[in-house]
Amino acid sequence: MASDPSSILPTASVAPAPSPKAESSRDNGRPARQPRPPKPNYKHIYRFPLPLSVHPLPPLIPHNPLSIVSVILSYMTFFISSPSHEVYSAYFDSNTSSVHVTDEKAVRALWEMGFFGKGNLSRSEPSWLEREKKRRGLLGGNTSEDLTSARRSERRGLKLERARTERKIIEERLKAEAAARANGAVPLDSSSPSLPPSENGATGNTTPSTEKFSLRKARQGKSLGSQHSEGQDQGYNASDSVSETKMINGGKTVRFSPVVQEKEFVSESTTLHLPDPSLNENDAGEEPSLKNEEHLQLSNEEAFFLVYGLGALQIFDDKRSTVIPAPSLFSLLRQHSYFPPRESPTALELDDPFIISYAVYHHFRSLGWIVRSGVKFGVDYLLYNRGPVFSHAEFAVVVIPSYDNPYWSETEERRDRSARKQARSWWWLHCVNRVQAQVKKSLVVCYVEVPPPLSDAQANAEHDVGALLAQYRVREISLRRWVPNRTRD
Amino acid sequence: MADADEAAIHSSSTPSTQEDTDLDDETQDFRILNNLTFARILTGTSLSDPSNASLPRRGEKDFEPNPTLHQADILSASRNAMHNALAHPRLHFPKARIIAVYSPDGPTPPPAPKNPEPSSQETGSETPARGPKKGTGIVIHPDACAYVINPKGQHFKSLGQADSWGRVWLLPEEALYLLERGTLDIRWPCSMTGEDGEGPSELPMSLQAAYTCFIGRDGLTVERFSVFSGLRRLGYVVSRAPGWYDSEEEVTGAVQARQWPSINGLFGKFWDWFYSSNSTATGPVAGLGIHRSYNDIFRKLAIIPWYDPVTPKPPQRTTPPFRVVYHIYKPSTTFKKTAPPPPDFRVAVINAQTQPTIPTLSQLGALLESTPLDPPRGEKMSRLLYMRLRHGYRNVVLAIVDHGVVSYLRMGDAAFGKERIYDKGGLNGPKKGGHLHPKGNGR
Amino acid sequence: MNTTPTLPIPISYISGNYYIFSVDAATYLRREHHICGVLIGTLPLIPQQNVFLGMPLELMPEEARLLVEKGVACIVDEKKAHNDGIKSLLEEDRKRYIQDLESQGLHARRLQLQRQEQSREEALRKKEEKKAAKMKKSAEKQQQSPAAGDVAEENSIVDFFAHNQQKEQGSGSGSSSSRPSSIMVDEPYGITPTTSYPPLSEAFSDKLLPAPDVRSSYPLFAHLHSKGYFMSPGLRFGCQYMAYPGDPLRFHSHFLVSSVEWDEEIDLMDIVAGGRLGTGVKKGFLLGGAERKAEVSEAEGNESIRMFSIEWAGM
Amino acid sequence: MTVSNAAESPPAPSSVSTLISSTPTPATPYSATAAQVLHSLQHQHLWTSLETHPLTIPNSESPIYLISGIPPHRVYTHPDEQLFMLEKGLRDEDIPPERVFALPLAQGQSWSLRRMAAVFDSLSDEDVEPEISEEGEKAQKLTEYYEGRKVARATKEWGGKRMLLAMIDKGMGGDGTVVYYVIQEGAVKPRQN
Repeated sequence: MASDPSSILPTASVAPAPSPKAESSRDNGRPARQPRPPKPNYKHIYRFPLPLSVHPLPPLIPHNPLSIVSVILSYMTFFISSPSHEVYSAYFDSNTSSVHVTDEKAVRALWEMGFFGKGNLSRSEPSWLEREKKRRGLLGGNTSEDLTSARRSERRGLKLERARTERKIIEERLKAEAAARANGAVPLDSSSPSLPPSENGATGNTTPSTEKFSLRKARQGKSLGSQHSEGQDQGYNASDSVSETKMINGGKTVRFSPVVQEKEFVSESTTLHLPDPSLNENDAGEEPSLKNEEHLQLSNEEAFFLVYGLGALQIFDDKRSTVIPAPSLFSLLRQHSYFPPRESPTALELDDPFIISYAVYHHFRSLGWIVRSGVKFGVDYLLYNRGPVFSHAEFAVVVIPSYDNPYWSETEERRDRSARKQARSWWWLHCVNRVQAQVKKSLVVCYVEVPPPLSDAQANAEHDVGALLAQYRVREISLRRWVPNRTRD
Repeated sequence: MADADEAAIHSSSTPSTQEDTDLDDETQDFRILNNLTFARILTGTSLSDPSNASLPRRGEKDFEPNPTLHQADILSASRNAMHNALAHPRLHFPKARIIAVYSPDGPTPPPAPKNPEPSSQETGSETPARGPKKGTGIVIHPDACAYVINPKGQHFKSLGQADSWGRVWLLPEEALYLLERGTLDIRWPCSMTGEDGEGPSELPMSLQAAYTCFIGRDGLTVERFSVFSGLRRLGYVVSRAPGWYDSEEEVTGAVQARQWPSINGLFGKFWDWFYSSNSTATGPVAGLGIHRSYNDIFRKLAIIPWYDPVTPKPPQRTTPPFRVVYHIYKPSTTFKKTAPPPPDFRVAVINAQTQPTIPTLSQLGALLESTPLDPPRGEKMSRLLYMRLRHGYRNVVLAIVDHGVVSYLRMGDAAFGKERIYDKGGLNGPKKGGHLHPKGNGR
Repeated sequence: MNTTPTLPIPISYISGNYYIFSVDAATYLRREHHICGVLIGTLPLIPQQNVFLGMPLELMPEEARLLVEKGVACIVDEKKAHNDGIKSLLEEDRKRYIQDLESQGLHARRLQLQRQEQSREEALRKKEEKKAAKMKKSAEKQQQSPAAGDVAEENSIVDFFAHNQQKEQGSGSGSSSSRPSSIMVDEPYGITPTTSYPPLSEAFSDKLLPAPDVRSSYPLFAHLHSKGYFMSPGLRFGCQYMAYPGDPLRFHSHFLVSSVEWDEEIDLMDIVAGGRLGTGVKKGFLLGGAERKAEVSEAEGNESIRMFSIEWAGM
Repeated sequence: MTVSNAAESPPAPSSVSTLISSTPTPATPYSATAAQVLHSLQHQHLWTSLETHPLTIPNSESPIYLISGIPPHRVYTHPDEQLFMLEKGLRDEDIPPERVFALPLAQGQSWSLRRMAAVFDSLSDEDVEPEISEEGEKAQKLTEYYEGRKVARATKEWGGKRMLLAMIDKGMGGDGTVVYYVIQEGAVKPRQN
């Protein structure tokens, strides 16, 4: 896609090969090369590295008195009418412990200026609405899904053909061998062919378990089974199964509307009604209104960075009524870095996953990296130089807390705790390193030193986020497989 | 787009990076050896480079067993080839036979036939103490446990230590390695077999006996031996590093000229001070004022402390097994036993069974700090950001051994904090370092 | 090669690890018990590479334990066996053994001389052919003629071993009769034997050790092995074991195996990374372990194994 | 310096938030996780007939959920099943998509082998008798296929019980990405394409 990232030295003068808008293919994970769509000018669209505006001073040229005047003038203008500073809005959804941006302008701005967030229904840039329009034939041309699926089935066809050929060869060989045996031509090989292991390794042991809760399990299994078949018909009555599951569990039941293609809403009052997008296409005009199911989801680190680091975002609370101040947001996100979230803000710890991960996120952002989630490759972060539309991520980061400070090994209990928290197995490390090698990324282990508990004075200043973060320290270890065969000269 | 990464997974059915494919990763078909001619083997033309054309690439294996005789035959042939290769005896040419003697009590002077009672302080029969041994006339490593009577050939250029009687003393790993490769004929000493006389008996030591006697001796674990022999086989010179003994206080090989904090470090501290204002307490860290450039913003954002491998600090104590135990020299490096050059690689050996978890930062940090500063240097490095980061400022190789399978990982102290990529050619604003930007700033 | 060694096979315990030194035993365990171990030694044939390795064979404690439980092998304290054995070796046994080695060395020497003779002739013949070919088409000569080292193509090492083994089975005369009289036999080759038995006696009764301690992953290991899988250490590949549907000499592995205990906390990211790694190399990621049932006391052999195969869904 | 807010009024709730808050009972982290995955399956992956099934798992105070639905195309075909289909001249597209179960989990959620086994134990083992709506030759092929499948299901030749594991990326930079893995009981040989 882009030129080899390992050899690019990013410079403003070198225009990177823009990657095709691969987002269009999210459905089956294959970048679709559409028949030459006009290339967006990525360099222009993504020209701002952060969602902040800058106002450079005009160049001061010593031997040109006029330049001094222009510098002074530029100061003056700021005093007279200061440039506006955009602050975008988002809110914190406590049910999912995540920050959502729904305002279209904010979505675009945060994505385009620094690649913040991700469309919750897209692989990266939010594009659900456009895709959905295409899918419904509201926009002209073949959808990329059509193209990809055609190509996909062609490719599969080839692979299947190969599988069939292999199978044929084996069968013919067996026949020939049998014939030869019948003729006594080929003496039987003395070594016995090893038998293929049985496929269902665990079958012997997976007979219905006799655990204590198995009775309930069995009934539930049945209930699932029955829903199973009911679900096949369009008009099944969901309320039946609701009451059934309720009965089984006795506790609270949450039920989401079964969304069938044809707006099959259950009339039960407690069932929520999802707006059916297809009905919202009120008129066949050029711009049919289609409800956007997608929002931009910010990772909690991104959200806090935008609020606390840049001041470019304000985050409303769950009720969407008040803006959460940065220190409270910090505590809130720390509580929510556990699953399920910790109820009380007093239960905060110095190694809350959020502090650790935020320190790393802020660190790399402050150096100019675009930092995004690495979940697809089994790591915590991916580091992009300039951004995902320009090149692959070169570095994949795993974050490990470190309890170097003597405090953490003072008592047996603390020693055990720190040992547990920082323990990672060799096989895990090799596993993630191998995954990165498969996708040509370099693995970086980022250790974060956890400070000892704060002194009283410091604790009083708990809301000083900066003072707290300054207690942590990051250290990156780049890691790669060493192959002695290749370093001999 | 992020999808570019996604696509990489789909296409990863083709071998991706070179680094990811290694012939010795998988069991190879020993039938390949059948194609090597006998003459070639006996003439000693060896497969010094396993990646050369004489060994076919892998990929001829089947996905699963099927009931054909064809498959069974191939497997059977492979097993036979394997058996044959394993059963090949270790032969010693009568005229080029190199004989050594096992010396279970460590270095000893030669028997003096004229004087049947060697003075007791010279025999070295007292409990071997660390440090140079007197009495042998020369400083022989106290762990040496076999001596070669007639040392000749290439190997002794980088192995063993000669004493003043012309014998070459071998450390257990050296002795075992030479025996295993069929180079050395080690004998049980007469003192053990009960034969008359001194020195070598007629009885050769078997491979099994050599493992029994040498593995577990003076810190030589089988994991360490596997690393030693694996690298020797590829032509590396491997020598013990000061961290060999668990008990010993490590002599840091990293004594170096005092390093001044880098300009960047000072500069960074200055900025830290300059910007450590109330703005970091509640944010925004970037400040509320007018931003003159993105670089200004990024500089203000730098509030997370990071480890700078260049600033000097007191050496920490390394903890076994996270200790350099071998110095490694490439085949191309000129190596002199008496004056070894600085090693090309430093290796710590870890048994994944007894140390199942990766090092903590303090373990790894101490290990890295026991190595000398090795910052990215050279034209290519200065040009290529990613290469610099991958190289790092200090580095060490960990050899993790899982039941005989060695896996090497190179760890580098990357110091991302030293590379401000916002300053190196983003899309925005005025920049320094104009050589990177032929067109200058675009205003 | 299809011989069955005397059972139980001694497994050498040396400084915390388990080894097989007898080639016959290694071949037998692989063929009959699907135990592969890991070859860790240098192959004297081709000592300068790591692709093909030689004896000894290091066994995982799991493998050693499995073999002991099956009654196929026993664990021998090799240090003790050697210490005692060498010191108590009788002079006549020693002498007989040395004589034996000498005659083997002599035989090897003869064989080798014979070989050299053959290849000399071969080389001469080839040379003639080459000359002829050269005259015909000088343009192609560089590519056509193989290096002189490749001459005795058919004299593969397998031949050599075959001869060698015949002799080792005791009849030195059979092969010597075919020996061309022109070859002068001088000194015998020296031999470094692979095992110490003989000359040491295989009476191990007072040197036996209990079955090895194994990791908590043993039940899963044993279960997969019992289902016909060949298992090998997997750390280098990012897992605990690799599971092969047949002999790894012939088959690619099917699974990257990771064992967890019944109530051990599983980090879901491990599943993500393992599944991704496996799919990238067309293997499954297999997570499993022994089920712990409260009611049933942990009766030996009655443990049930639960395991799950994981692949990336591609969506 | 003036600060101008792009949206003076609070932002509108997202579709996912609306979905979660409109359930009759207060949402739990587990139900919210399920809702998130359900929403992704419906709108990103275009599954239909989605349902959720509460499930009690060992050592857990609140129930978790399974989701089931019908994907637009087949999610998984066992290698041997594929060969069987090939012999019958059937392709993935020829077989009507069937209900698939998905297990929604959140990164950081406590998980164990015991829980995994419990979830699998709750799944029904029975084969669903499918109705064949096609006619003629294709109906014949499908009948053969379903028969073959019935046999294979009994012997577990084409794998055991299976479901999708859907993990939401949370914590450590988690941006809500849902990653999907096919998870099957037993040692099921990997797909080769």
